[in-house]
Order: sequence, then C-alpha cells, then structure tokens
Amino acid sequence: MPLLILRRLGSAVLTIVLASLLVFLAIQALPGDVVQQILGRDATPEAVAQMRSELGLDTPVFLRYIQWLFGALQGDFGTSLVSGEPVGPNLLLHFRNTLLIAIPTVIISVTLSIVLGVIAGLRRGKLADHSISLISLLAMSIPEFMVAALLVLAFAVGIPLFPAVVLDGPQASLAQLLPSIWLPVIVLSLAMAAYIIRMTRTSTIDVMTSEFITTAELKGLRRARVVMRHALPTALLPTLNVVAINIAWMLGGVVVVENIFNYPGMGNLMLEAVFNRDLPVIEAVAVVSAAIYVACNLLADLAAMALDPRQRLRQRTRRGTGVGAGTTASPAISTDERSQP
Amino acid sequence: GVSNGVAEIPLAAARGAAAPGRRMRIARPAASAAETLDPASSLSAYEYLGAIYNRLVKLDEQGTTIPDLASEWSSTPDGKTWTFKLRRGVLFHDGRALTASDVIYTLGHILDPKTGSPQAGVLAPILEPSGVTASDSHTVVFTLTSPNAEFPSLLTAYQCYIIPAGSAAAIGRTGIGTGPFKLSSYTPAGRGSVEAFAGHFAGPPALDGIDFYSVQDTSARVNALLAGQIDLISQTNLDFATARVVASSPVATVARAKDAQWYTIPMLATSKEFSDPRVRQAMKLAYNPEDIVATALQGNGSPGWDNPVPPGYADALDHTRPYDPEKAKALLKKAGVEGLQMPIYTSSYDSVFTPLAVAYAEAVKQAGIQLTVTSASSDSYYTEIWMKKPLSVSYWFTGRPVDQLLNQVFRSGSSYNESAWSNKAFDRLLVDARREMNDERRRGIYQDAQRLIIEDGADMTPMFGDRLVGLSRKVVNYSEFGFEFDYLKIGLS
Amino acid sequence: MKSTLRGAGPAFIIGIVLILGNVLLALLAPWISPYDPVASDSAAALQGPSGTHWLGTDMYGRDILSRTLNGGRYALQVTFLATTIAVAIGALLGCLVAYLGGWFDDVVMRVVDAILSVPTILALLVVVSVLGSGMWVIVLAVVVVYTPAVIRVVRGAARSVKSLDYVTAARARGERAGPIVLREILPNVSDVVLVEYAMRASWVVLLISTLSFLGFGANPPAPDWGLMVAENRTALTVVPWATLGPVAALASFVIGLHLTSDGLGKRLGVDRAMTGVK
Amino acid sequence: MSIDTPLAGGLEPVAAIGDAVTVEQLSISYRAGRELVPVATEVSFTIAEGQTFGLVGESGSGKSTVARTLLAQLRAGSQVTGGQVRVAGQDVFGLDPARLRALRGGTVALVAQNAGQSLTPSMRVGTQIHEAMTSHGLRASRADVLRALDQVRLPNVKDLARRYPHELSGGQQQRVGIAMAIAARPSVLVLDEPTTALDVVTQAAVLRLIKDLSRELQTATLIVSHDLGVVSGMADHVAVMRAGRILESRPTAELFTAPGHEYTRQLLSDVPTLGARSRTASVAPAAGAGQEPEPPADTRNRGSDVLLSCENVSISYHASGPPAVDSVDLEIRRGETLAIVGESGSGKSTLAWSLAGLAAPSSGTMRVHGDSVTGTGGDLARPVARRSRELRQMVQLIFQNADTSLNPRRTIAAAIRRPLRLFGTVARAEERRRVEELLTEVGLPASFGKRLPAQLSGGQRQRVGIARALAAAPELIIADEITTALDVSVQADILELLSGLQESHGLSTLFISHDLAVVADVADRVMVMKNGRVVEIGDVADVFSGPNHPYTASLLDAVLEPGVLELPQSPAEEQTWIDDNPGGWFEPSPGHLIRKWKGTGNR
Ligand SMILES: Nc1ncnc2c1ncn2[C@@H]1O[C@H](COP(=O)(O)OP(=O)(O)OP(=O)(O)O)[C@@H](O)[C@H]1O
Ligand SMILES: Nc1ncnc2c1ncn2[C@@H]1O[C@H](COP(=O)(O)OP(=O)(O)OP(=O)(O)O)[C@@H](O)[C@H]1O
Ligand SMILES: [Mg+2]
Ligand SMILES: [Mg+2]
Ligand code: NI
Repeated sequence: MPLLILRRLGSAVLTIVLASLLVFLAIQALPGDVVQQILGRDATPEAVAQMRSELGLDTPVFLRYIQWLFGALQGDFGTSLVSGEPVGPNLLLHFRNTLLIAIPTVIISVTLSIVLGVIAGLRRGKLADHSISLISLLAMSIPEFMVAALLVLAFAVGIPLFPAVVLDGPQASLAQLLPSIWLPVIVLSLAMAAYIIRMTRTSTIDVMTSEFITTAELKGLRRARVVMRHALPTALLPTLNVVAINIAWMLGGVVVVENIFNYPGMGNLMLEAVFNRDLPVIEAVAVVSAAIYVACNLLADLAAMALDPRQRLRQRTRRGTGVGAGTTASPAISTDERSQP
Repeated sequence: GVSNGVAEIPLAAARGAAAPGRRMRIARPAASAAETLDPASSLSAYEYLGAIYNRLVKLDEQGTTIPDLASEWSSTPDGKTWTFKLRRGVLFHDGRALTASDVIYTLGHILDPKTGSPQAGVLAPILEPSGVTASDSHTVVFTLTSPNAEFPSLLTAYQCYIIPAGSAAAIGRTGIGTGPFKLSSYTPAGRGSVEAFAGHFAGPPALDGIDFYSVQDTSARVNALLAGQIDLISQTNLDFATARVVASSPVATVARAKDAQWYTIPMLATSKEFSDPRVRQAMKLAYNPEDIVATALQGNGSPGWDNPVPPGYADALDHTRPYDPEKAKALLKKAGVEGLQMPIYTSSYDSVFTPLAVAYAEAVKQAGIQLTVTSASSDSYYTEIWMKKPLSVSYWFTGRPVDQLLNQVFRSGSSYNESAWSNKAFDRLLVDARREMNDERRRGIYQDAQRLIIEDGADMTPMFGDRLVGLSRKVVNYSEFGFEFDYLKIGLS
Repeated sequence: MKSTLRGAGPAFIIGIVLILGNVLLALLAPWISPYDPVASDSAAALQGPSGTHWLGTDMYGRDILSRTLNGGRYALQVTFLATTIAVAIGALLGCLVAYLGGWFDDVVMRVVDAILSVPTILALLVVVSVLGSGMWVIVLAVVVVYTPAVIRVVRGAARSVKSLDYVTAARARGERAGPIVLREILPNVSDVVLVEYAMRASWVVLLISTLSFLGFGANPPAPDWGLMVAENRTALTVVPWATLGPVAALASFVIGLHLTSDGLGKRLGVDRAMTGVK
Repeated sequence: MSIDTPLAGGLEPVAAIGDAVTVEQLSISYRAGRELVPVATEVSFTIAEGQTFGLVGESGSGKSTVARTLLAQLRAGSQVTGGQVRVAGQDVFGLDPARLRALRGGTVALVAQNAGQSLTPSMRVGTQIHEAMTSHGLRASRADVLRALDQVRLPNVKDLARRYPHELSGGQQQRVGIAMAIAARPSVLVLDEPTTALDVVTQAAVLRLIKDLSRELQTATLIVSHDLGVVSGMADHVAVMRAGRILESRPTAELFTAPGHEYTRQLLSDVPTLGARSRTASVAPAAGAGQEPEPPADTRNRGSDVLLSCENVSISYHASGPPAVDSVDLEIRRGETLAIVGESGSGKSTLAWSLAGLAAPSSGTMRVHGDSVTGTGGDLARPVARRSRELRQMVQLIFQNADTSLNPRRTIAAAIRRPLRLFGTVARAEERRRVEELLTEVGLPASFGKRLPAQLSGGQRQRVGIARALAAAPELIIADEITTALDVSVQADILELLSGLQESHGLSTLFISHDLAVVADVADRVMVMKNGRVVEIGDVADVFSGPNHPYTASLLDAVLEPGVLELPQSPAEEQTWIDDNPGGWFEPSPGHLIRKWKGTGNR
C-alpha cells in the first residue's frame, strides 16, 4: 500500500509540473511583448533590449521554464510585473484569505449535504427526498452571482446583518475578515452542496439496493446501524470524488463570489492578474490551484482507501472472462467524475 | 419618464452642522497597484491629495483662481514674471514651516523629466527650473520663458500640490503636506487613513479622520454604501437606475455635481482610420449630441457639440452645429471609407461609457457607419485601450482652467492628448492667448481655438454629464469641484 | 427516442420541454420579440411590467422581454457548439484511450489531468483575454477546458465496456481499433455520453453567463442573460424584472438540462438497480 | 477447541412444535404498470424441525421469491396477493418492526448465493459476525466470534476474523456467510443457491458443512437451487417449481427414482451425468516405473489428421510469479473434441484466448495445420493482429456469457454479418441469405435477425454466438464454458446443437468446462488442468474410469449427481499432493497420461 500511495504521489507531482508547463507555454504564446507593455509606447530599442535581458526574456523559452521551475521549487515565484513585489508572499496572503472562506464552506457544505443526501437517498420518492432534490436542483441552476446578489440585498442591505463587501485589503487580519466571510460561505456552500447532495443521494440509493445491505437487514440489524455502519462507508465513496473536485474548484476559482464581495482571496488575485496581464502572478496562481486540485484528489483517494479496504488493493486489470466482469458498469463510475462544475 | 414610487434624484447634498469626532469612510476604485501619493506623478491616488496637500492657488466653483498657500500674486505687465506671496505660519505635517524653498523644490520636482509628471508638459514650455526663485523666505518669483497671462491658473492643477523640500524620494509613501489631514496609513490599491491635522492653517477640518478603501467593482461599492459600510463613493458616477436605488435607500442618498463629467470619444489621429480630417468630420456630423444626452444620460447633462469647454464657462464658445448624416456619408465616400466598420471600445470604468458607446454607435448607423461596441476590462482600460485603440470612449472631470484644458488635452505632444491630435495653428493660438494680457481679446483667441477643435479636432465631446455621487444621508456639506471635495467643511451629522 | 422516454419519468419530460422551449424561443426570438432588444427609448426607461412591456424596461428603456428572449441566443449557440464539439472529441478520444490503453492512455491521461488541474475560469480568462471574446474563441476555450473532463468520464465507462466479451470477440476476429471503437464501444457508452452531454451543457451555459457577467463574454448592448444580470443587479430593487427575467430563463434551461440528464441517468442504471432486476 | 462445543450465550429455545415453517397457498405478484404480474402462485409447503426442504426449478421460476418470504422479504414493487407464511408459529408478514428484526437473523437466517456481494466490504469479517450475534441479544465475546468461524472450519481464525471480505477466497466468503447465518442459532435456515458461485470441490465441501451444521443445530432448512445434484444430496423433501407454481413435491428419493411430473422427467433427462463408471483406485505416486517420461505429444501422435498442436506453451501475465499457463502440450485432431477441465484460475481461458490470438504465449509453439487440400495453416503464437485472414478465420471463439458477447446495440443479423463481411466468406449480395441460413442452422427463426440481443433469451443468445462463429467458416471452435450460465434444459439443447454442427461441418472443438458431467457427454478426450499445468490427459473413457491423478480424483469425487442422496464424504478441499520433481508422465493406458506427483501427507 505505501508503494501505491507513493506512485499516486509521483503522478500527482508530474501532473502539477505538466500543468505549470502548459500554462507557461500558453502564457508565452500571448501576443504582445511584456516589455513593450511595461515601458510603454515611447520606449527606446536599447531600453527594451536591456529590460529583456533583465527579465531574462532573451533566453530560450524552455530554459526559462526550467529556471522558473527551479525557482518555484524553492518557493520563489518571481516578481509581479505590476507591483514589482515578489509574487510568493502576496499569493500566500490571498491564499490564506481564500482558506478562511473555504474551510467553513467545506465543513458546512460537506456535513450538511451528506446528511441531506443520505436522507434523500433513504427516503427516496418521499416528501423529504422531493424537497431536498428540488432545492439542490435550484441551487445548481441559479447562477452564483444571482444568489450572491440576492443575499447581499437581503442580509446586508435589507437587514444589515453582514457586511456587503470586504473593505479591507489582503493584509487584513483574520479577525477583520471574519464578519465578511459568511455571505460568501453561504453562496459557495449552496453551490457546492447541491452537487454533493445529488451524488450522495444517488450512491446511497445504489448502495441501499446492494446485496450486502439486504443481508445486513435480514440479519435483523437496526436501521440506524445498517445505514451508519454498513451503507455509509461504501455510499460515501463516489461522493469523495465530488467533494474533492468541488473543493479544488472552490479554492481555485471562487472568482465570481470573491469579485462580488470584493473579497481579497485567490480568485480576486487571479482576476486582477489576468486583467493586468501579470504573467508571473497568473503562473503562480495556476500552479497553486493545480497543486490544490491534485492534493484534493489525492486526499480523496486516501480517504477512499480509509473507507473501503478494497481500494487498498492495486486495481488489477482482470481480463473479463467470468460472470463478474460484466457488472462493472455501475453508474457511480460514470457520475463521480461528472461533477466538476 | 420616471415611474411612480421611486425617489427623485436630489440636486445636492445636505447642508448642516457636522458633528464633532466623526470619521468618514470613502470607497474608491482601486487604481493600479503602482499608485503613489506623489502628486506630481501620473499615477497618484487622487482622493488623498486634496486631504493632505495644498497648492499655491486653487480654482473656485466659478472657475476663478483663488488663494490657497499663496495669499496674493501679481505679474509684470508683459506677463513674464509672476510673484507669489506665501501665507505665513503654514506648517507641514512633520512640523516644519512652509517656506519659498519648498515651492521651488516642488516645481523643480514637477519639471524634472525623471518624475514624468503630466503637468510638466504644460509648464515646461514656459518655465525652466532655474526660473523659480525666492526673493525672501515667503516670496516666490517665477520667471517665464514666454509671456503667459493665465500662468496662475496653471498652478491650480492637482499635480502642483506643494511637498516639502527634499522629500521627492519618499513623498509617494509619506504623503507629508500642509493639508487639513495627515496621513496615518497607506497601501497602494489598498486601504489607508488620514487624521485631522490640528496645525492646519485654516483650522482643523470638521472630520476627525477619513478612511479610504479600494473596492474594485462598482456594484460592490454601491452595495457597501447601501449596507452602511461606507459614507461616500468617490470617482463613481452612478448610473441612473442605481442612482434611484441609492436615492430611495434609508441610509444613502445621491448628490449631483452639475456638468461635472466631460465625456469624450477620442479618435486616434495617428490611426489609419482617423488620420484623414474628413473622416473625423464625418464622425461628428453623423450624430446628434442631444439624442445622446437623452439616451445615455437620461437627460442628466448638456450636449457638448464637440466643444470641450463646458457651457457654463465664461470662455466657452456658444456653438451648435448641424446634425447631417448625409453629409457625413458623402465625406466618408470622399475619403474612400464608405460604410466604415470598426469597433468602439468601452468598459465599465464609468457607468456612462457603455451607454455612450451604444448610443453613439446607434446614432451613426444612419451615416452608414457600423460600430461594434466592444467592452474591455475596466481595470486595464486606461492602460490597454485608451490612446491605443483608434476609437474609444473616455471622460474627464471638468474644473480645469480653459488654458490648461486646451493645453493638456489638445496641444500637440501633451501626454494627456488622448486623440494624439496635432495642429500647428491650434498650438500657435494657445501661445498667442498666453501672451495676450487683455482678458477680452484672450477670450477671443480661446474661442478661435475651440472652433479649430470643433472643425478639425480628433476628440469628440458629445456631452457633459452631471455626476451622480452616492453618499450616506449622514454626510453634510459635501461639495465637489474638479477633483476634490471641500475637505475642510465636509462632515458627518 | 421512444424507448429512451419510457421509464425516465415525468421529470424527464419536463426537462425536455424546458430545453426545447428555451431553444425554440431563442430561435424564434427575432420574430416573436415585441421590440428591438437593443433599441433604447429614454422615454420608457425603468418601467414596471405593463401591457406594452410585459416584463418592463431597463434603465435605457429597452424592453426586458425582448432582451430576455434574445438573450439566450448567444449563450445557447455557444453552449450547443462547445458542448457538441467537446463531447464529440471527448467521447471518441475517451473510447480510443480506453481501448488502446498502454502508454497512449498514460500520456493522454497525464495531459488530461494537467488541463483539469488548471482552474476552468483561469484557463478561460487567459484564452479570452488573449484572443478576444468572439464567439468562436469562447467555443474554443470551453472545448479546451471541458474536453479533458469528458475524456475522463467516457474513458471510465469505456474501460468497463472494453473488457466485455463482444469487444473481445471483435478483437479476436481481427477488427481494427477504428471499427471497434466506433461500432462496439461507442454505441455502448452512448448513455453515458448522453448524460454527460446534458450535464456538460448545463455547466457550459452557466459558465458562459458567468463570463458575460464578469465582462468577458457578450458585449453590451447585446442582449445576453449574464450581461443583463450584470447590468441590472445593483438596481435589483428598482427593476427586479430586469434581473429576474433573464435569471429565470437561464435557470429554467439549466433545470431542463439537469432533469433530462437525471432522466437519462435513471435509464442508465440507477432504476434498474432499484428494482433489483438485471 | 472442538467444533462440537455448543455456542455460548443465553439463547431461548424457540417454541416450535411440529412444523417450523408453514407456507400456505402463498401468491405473490409484482406491479408492472397497471397490471399485477404473478411471480408465485398458490405455493404451499411445510418444513419440520431438523428437516431440509429443497426447491428446484429453472431460472426465474420464483424460487428465490418464495424462499425469501420466510424472512418476510419482498422485492420492491412486489406484494403478497394471497396465502401466508408462518415461521415458528408467527405470520411473518404481520409482524411489527421489532418482532420482524427478531425474526430476521434470530429465528430465520439466510445464506445468499453470492457471499462476495453479501458481506459488507468495509467491515471486518469478525465484526460482521459479532454484530449478527449481539443484535439478537446474545452477549458475544471475541472468543465466541472465533468459535463461530472455527465451527465453519475456517483455518487460522484469529487472523481471518480481522480480514475484510475481499481478502478471502470465494469458498471462505461463503463459509463466513454461513457462520454469520448460524451465529444467532436460528431455528430456520434459508439457503438461496448457496454454492452456485463455487467450484465443484469447494461446493462439495461447503454443502457437507451446511448439512452437518443444520443437523447439529436441528434447524429447519430450505435450500434453493437449480442444480438437481445439489438438492438431491441435501434435501429430505424436494419441490419442483416452474413459472411460480409447485409442480410436484415429494420425498427426495421418490422424486428422483419415480418423477411424477412430465416436466421433472424432462429436467432429469437433461442433466448430463457421468453415468455408470467404475473407477480404478488412484495410481500410486511412484507407479509406472519402466514407462519412462517422454514428451506426451510424441506418444499421442496418431497420424497426419492433426489440426492443432501446441508444444511447451507457457503464458504469463506478469513478469514475476508463476505463469498462468505452464508448459502445456496438446493436440487436437480433425473432428475431435478436446475438453479442458480444472478449477477456476487454472488457466483454461488463458490458453483458449491465447489460441484465439488475444494473449501471446511467452514461450512454446502453437500451430494449426492446414488441410491436405488447401494447405493453409499457420503459427498461432502470433497475436491476432499479425495473423493472416485465413488463420483468423480458422479459429473461432464462443464465449461463456452470451449476454456480454453480443453487442447490445447491434441487431442479431448485424452480429452475424460482421464476420461474413470481414472474412469475405460470401459475396455481399449473398450476405442476407447466408445470415438467414445460419440462423436456421442454429435453430432460430430467420426473422430473429432484426432483433436486438436483449429481446432474446439466454439460450437463444448462445445460439447466435454459435452462428456468429460458424459464419467465419472455421475449422476449430473454442468454446469457453458456453453453457455455464444456462439452465440444464437449455444447456442440453445447446450441447446437442453443437455436436450436431460439429459433425456436419467437420469441426474440431476445444471445449472448456468445469462440469465433468458435461465433458463426459461431449468430449472425445479430456485434459485436466491445475495451476496452469496439465495434470492428466486422455480419452474420456480412460480418464473417467481411472486410475487418476489425485486432483482429477478429487474433481470426480466432488461431482453431485441427481438421485445420489448422499453428499460425498469429507471431500479433499486442500491439495494433498505436489508435482514430483523432476516430473514426467506415466501412462496407465495408451494415450492416457498422468503427471507424476508426490503425496504431502496432509490429511
Ligand atoms: N418486483 C419485481 N419487479 C420485476 N420483476 C420481478 C419482481 N419480483 C420478481 N420478479 C420476477 O419474477 C421472477 C421470479 O424471480 P426469482 O428471483 O424468484 O426467480 P428464481 O427462481 O430465484 O431465479 P434464479 O434461478 O435466476 O435465481 C423473475 O422473472 C423476476 O424477474
Ligand atoms: N488479464 C489478466 N491479467 C493478469 N492475470 C490474469 C489475467 N487474466 C487471468 N489472469 C490470471 O491467470 C490465471 C488463469 O486465469 P484463467 O482465466 O485462464 O483461468 P480459468 O481456468 O479460465 O478460470 P475460470 O474457470 O475462473 O474461468 C489466474 O490466476 C488469473 O488470475
Ligand atoms: Mg434466485
Ligand atoms: Mg475461464
Ligand atoms: Ni452529479
């Protein structure tokens, strides 16, 4: 098993490096010269040449990537083209702020949606199921920016319970940010919960019809025990992936919500960097997001191993001969990866 | 048509007694992360400047030059030598007293090419650093290289705020001036605060302090106001619908600054499309400013008729021109660009940009001109689009003296010449006007210059808009002219 | 189609109706909208719903109903194109990768993972800010960011089909990869592909309106759902219809897609598992 | 500890006088749209304490449905439309939830068909058994759990209790299932095809165990199976079901000797049997001195009509570890049927697939010899992609699972047409006619061409599979467990069809099966495999009459034949022998070769 984790870790690192290379190349392909952009229209050719070599732009792309990679490995993401300050610390600050909304969001949405999803799955076709399904359907269908706008209207402007926007910059202390996080947390939780609820519901239904649940029931166990001990670990397996993907999505791309609430997080930093063509910042944000994505998936895999001992075996590609081979087309396989918004 | 039940937009902010001990919170759009408190710089953070600095002279709401740090000034009859007497007992925030050397230093800083000050373009042609001298500790003498009857008005620009001698390197962060407020904290594109400066020569301001916040998104700024998180939104001209929302809010209201926004449509004269004056002429003839005021401003403003000098100004040329799409068509045909097609750039930088672009594009259709309204990001609009794309929309605050307005925005080579228009005759007129010490004749020359802009200029002025400013109902004595409020009087009830 | 409809339940029918309704309205919008969606009329600004303007007008006096009707055209067009291309490429590649396996699978999946790991919005924003916000650019951008996800899903499904005996039988006959993928594997993951199509489309349409909302999509004064929300949201209390109209349209379309995909998913297996009948 | 030690814990004896189970006029239907479709109709039977009742019948006849009513379980959508089920005096469908829980697991326990899927994958085996005890009020310690595991004769119980279900073999899983069922000492045991998923040797052992346990616990047992041999060995009384009705219900001996119902007779005649065979005792390990080891292929070479010959073939999936197929030599003559038998995982399919070109052998030669007329032939060691069209055409595979071997999205005609087109067997214009011809040949109406596989029954699908193989006009057919998934009567039809076709087309067949009786029926020669190696090969008659390799012997011992009322005594589940190094063969009769072995002294 440690070997398995090691292999996953290896491929995770490879994925991040590949992602950083892709983004690096894509950014290089941007039309327009960075130097011209910085120096403006009246730049003399000498000044341009000098700045190019200052920025190391006269070295070949691949070499530059290698240099960047080495820097990045040591935590040096270069300096912002706009502010001239190192990217790393600023990114860290924004990342911290995003975490401040991400962590409560994950805690709230994951617990809530698993509970609701399981309830809906267990009470399939009943009122509880219908209302939970309907609400999650709505939550998935109404764009976040609308939800955010309505919430602001209701709970910041109408009844001034929460601040409408974050006035403090990225350096604000956590205590300063704390009152502002709740509306973003609600918006993000709604968006996230919807998918998790649906996935949990589906897999709960799936698992509840499986033979081992029937067996557990026919053993005369209490319903609660059947659900909690027998069904849940397996039912949560497909949910894990959805949770992971949603967490990654949230950390990497809360752009809209952060934009609306003027929240000084990574999403806002990213938007700003794209607006300003601040290439080192874009690259750094991309790499951090890729790392988060990969880490979330890795964690989901580890959690799956914890939940389900079968996952600890390396999956052997058994040639399909016997009766068992035909039964692999479970809907869970196809749905788990489907839930990336 | 105004639908029932929604509050009308008020004409002005409340007057009244400010309560003592209050701090005001102002939201401003985040400028570039490279912004600075150096007033001479092109990237200065406007809102702070008026609070922390003073100029020698300033403009009042009627456009006349009035004293600020200078108590009186005079010139020789040829208009070449100007003497300014400084107010006594003026203190900088660090406790030093203001002397003539500070003024000399400040002008040297502005004129220093390394500073890259936009005002250098206005002052350099007539003033050399060595031309600023002190006859005593509180008298400054300007010796101009050419006569300039309007010279004092050129010192009303916000780049001319006086900084302490020797402070150039640090001023961008320290913000030490003589203003009613003293800087206590500052982050570029972030938040910052100023505190009442007890040592201010005109007595302390009504407020104890001001906190500035940068909020990127316009709606976010409005929401912050409606939620009571801030007291005033600066540099934000509310769109009509939003203004109504704000006006009907129990906590916030709207104040109107008449004709405070000067909207322009620069046609880049160096671009292949607009290097031909016939095309520029056609673009002007093809639309009716009155229609634009009606649709883009909902009537909250006055038509500009492509004359950049606001209608209320004494020097303004009284002019309307025909709206003639047929003639425009003919001109385009002559220029070989019949059925001109191109993008017109806009952004959400100002709430009227897009309505203006849309209304304009709609209007010129008649003349066979096909404009696609293209929205660019508001953050990089003034670095990526403005003065780079052939056709875009832009705006200025009104409140400049005529001489500066024409020199800054229209003279060849000025760094604010947004249309890159260059006209020798026009430039000469400006020089002539400065030489002319007779007010009446000078006005005539300025009006000739306006005529040239209308006929040949590359910058269209479809309209002047009222600026709708969102502020808290608690704000009293708000008045705004040009770039700045009256920081002394503004207060909270 | 008939057999697809049967057993999918009434929600599925509602879903189909919502989708078709939106598509139909978008197609017919130029003919059925009462006003020119971009023509402003200062005299009629900010009116509430009335007989002349059913959904009222916005601050420029534009008819909200007309704008809402036309507002889906761009989004639906992009959604249709982008989803179709992404799902088509993804389905083919997914099947091929699953079938061939080996190093080809490894290489493709690494790249797929790498693309997936870059935040969708970031990738889109970069592409759009580089190439402009033309329709085809957005289509391209969406295809680039969503094809990998489709590849993953389809590959997962295709891998289980791949090991089935009829594929083996084809291999034993000596069929080439092309026919095997097209004749044997693809038709049997079509359920998954169909569900995926509906799910993807729902995200694409939301994504596009988000882009418009952020100022990267449709350009003013074009009528567009996302843009309309962005334009009118601060004035939500004065002109709620200007925001709620487009949101309702958008949401109904997305709900339609979800219901349809659910219905298809049900037919795909969940319900069969429920009755315990194989 | 001894297996005779009774389970600890205060179990109150269930008051059961007379019949522990009474099913009266039970009718069950499920709702399909508006209609009620009957699944069981007026089913009645009783089971007395200590008695075993068998329920046989074809797939879908309603056996499981009836059996599970003893636990008051109905499938979603089903309902009882008449009659009642009484267990230990209680009407099970009238119980309140608490009593129902007490009934389930406490009074009645179920052993399901597929233990692998019936055990909760995320829970340790010991925990699952423990909870079966405690949920019915038994105080259970760890030792009790271990004792329960020991009782079902699982080895190494301490370690085993800590394992997860997937870490056990199929036979072990089934034993855990049994241990779990009897943990709370139920008075009624329901066994729903408890051994169908197991290989014969394990099956025999598990059945033995169940029988011993139910005798020991004096339970009333209901055993459901489609396998007449199983029921005959286990039950005291048997009922035959068809289409939801009990056709006849009689004491076991009576039913098998004098079946009353026509359907029963048919059923019995369809079951292939080993028939009367008189086996000589296994040869002694060292026997056969003098007949020195020679490559078996040489000794078996009986002329030029050899179609296929394999020499020293090894096939590995992994670089390390033992190969899946290890140094196999074999030959198939024209028109001959060679059967391969052996336990699951012994490499039968691997060999077959390799012949079909789907897995390249790591060493050895495999050749197919052209007929004397056309002279085509070739190297079968090549993967299919590198084989000539003629070669691909010559060897055709038929799959075990007709469900999965037909593309559900293509019509029957399209499935059969594909090889016609690919191999150019007939002209395009002729294809249609040829497809119809082939359908008729395998006994299907030509109109079936338009159908999709889902619209066919299992047997019909398997016929299509055969037609598709025939379409290529092959010389060798490889049939990999083609009847395993089918009911006996359908199996009989298919086997008959296959041998008919083989005769008329002059085909050779490699027939893979785990069912010795079937092999005895269809094959000319039989090859026994174990762990990838051939342990015995010879003419059917020779192999079935002995002497045998001990592994073959254990296979033969484990066969359950209908009408044999006893289970084989203590079947050897563990291997009692190892290959004799350096090995070699010994040949009790010409062409009958047995791999030399040594006893290990186990048992
Ligand atoms: N709720 C239901 N919905 C649909 N079909 C049902 C339902 N309940 C039972 N059936 C059908 O009733 C028939 C009897 O099923 P049952 O499982 O009892 O058969 P069986 O004899 O055990 O078959 P097998 O040997 O395959 O296990 C089957 O054809 C099954 O499909
Ligand atoms: N694709 C594969 N990869 C790795 N190992 C495999 C693969 N297919 C089969 N094996 C292994 O090879 C050995 C032989 O398997 P094979 O399927 O040939 O056995 P079999 O005799 O056909 O069994 P059964 O009766 O269950 O069909 C087994 O140990 C099996 O686990
Ligand atoms: Mg059954
Ligand atoms: Mg096999
Ligand atoms: Ni989902």
